[in-house]
Amino acid sequence: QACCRLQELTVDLHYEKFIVVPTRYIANNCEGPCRFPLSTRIPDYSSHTVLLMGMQERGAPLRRSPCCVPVKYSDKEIIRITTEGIQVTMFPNMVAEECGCR
Amino acid sequence: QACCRLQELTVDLHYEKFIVVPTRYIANNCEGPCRFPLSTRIPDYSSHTVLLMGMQERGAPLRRSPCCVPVKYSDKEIIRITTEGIQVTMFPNMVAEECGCR
Amino acid sequence: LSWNRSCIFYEHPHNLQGSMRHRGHVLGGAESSTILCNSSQCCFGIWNQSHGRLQAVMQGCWGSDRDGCDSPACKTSPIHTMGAILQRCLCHSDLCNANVSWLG
Amino acid sequence: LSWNRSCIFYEHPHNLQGSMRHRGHVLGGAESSTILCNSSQCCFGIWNQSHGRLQAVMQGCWGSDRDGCDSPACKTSPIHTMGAILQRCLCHSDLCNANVSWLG
Repeated sequence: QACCRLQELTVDLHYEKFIVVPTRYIANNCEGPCRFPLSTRIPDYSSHTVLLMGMQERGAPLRRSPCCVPVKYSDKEIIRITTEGIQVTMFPNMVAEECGCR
Repeated sequence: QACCRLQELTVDLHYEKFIVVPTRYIANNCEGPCRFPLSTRIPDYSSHTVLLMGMQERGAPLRRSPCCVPVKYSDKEIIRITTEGIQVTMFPNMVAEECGCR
Repeated sequence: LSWNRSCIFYEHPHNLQGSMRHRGHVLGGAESSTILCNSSQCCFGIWNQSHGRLQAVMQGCWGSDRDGCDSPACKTSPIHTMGAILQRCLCHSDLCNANVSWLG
Repeated sequence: LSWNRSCIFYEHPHNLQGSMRHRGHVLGGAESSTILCNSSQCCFGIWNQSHGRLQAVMQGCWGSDRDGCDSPACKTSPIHTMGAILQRCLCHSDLCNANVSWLG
């Protein structure tokens, strides 16, 4: 199985009651296991992650294993409805752009 | 069960061949489930996370569920050994300081 | 400019915060004009549906071709919110957002 | 200053990058001096072990009390790396890092 990496994921916004346009968009997701050696596989990891993974490798139990998550997002322009009317706005952190093990 | 939050975790550095001092430190970890409503439970989450969790609630399968991870780290001063000798250095991202659902 | 998508451009003067004008080059100064899109091939339209009639709220260029802009015609879907019914579409042919071609 | 932890301060002149001097106030200018710690109650020491002898490499204030500074005496643990054996300890009594009290 491949390591932690960005995968395309489309999110349906029909269920979001305040987003008028768009009705869907490509939000992406981060998927895949976090495994050694991180350095050659995943560009973004922290000393903290490396030390947690070292503990796991020695058999020390972790209550939360390192996880493949977005470490960089981009914004997205949406048109939403508010109590004030229709609003054009940049929504922050809408699209996963880079992944890392955290 | 409580939600995603910071928990104390001590990491043993005796196994790290290049860290001379300290031999252990409190690195912390982020633990607990990511569940709605995030706003009242977890200070740090993104629009992306909210939309992924919305998909899950509607029964749409995710290949990677939102995960409780460090979103802020602090550095730690260590003394390590390098090919040049003994070095005092600030190591980045050594201690988990804040958690979020990503 | 001949390769740019042309869309109808309209922004209702009331109850509107912000503008989609930055997504293209607006031709003419009339209330309803044409806009040449600068970053996509996609038009959008939003209408207020009330008593069986549709009133345009916003029309213009949408900034991305990847947000479900699959149809050449404006096939709307409704959103019931804040006591109103809005119809909205994305479409990818010239001036396709002038009128609703299929009401959702 | 009377409430500050006192530690031995020494930094070997060779093969050392950086300093732990910023963790306290160094008293006197001799090669081996005393330092009054400014942010912890913890002393540290690092020695090079070779042919059964220990040679000090660094001694001073450690910046945190939470890094396993549990013992009042300097009980070392060894680290075998880069072809050398280093002994290191943290301890929390005045001048406890002057000498190794228990060799690991």
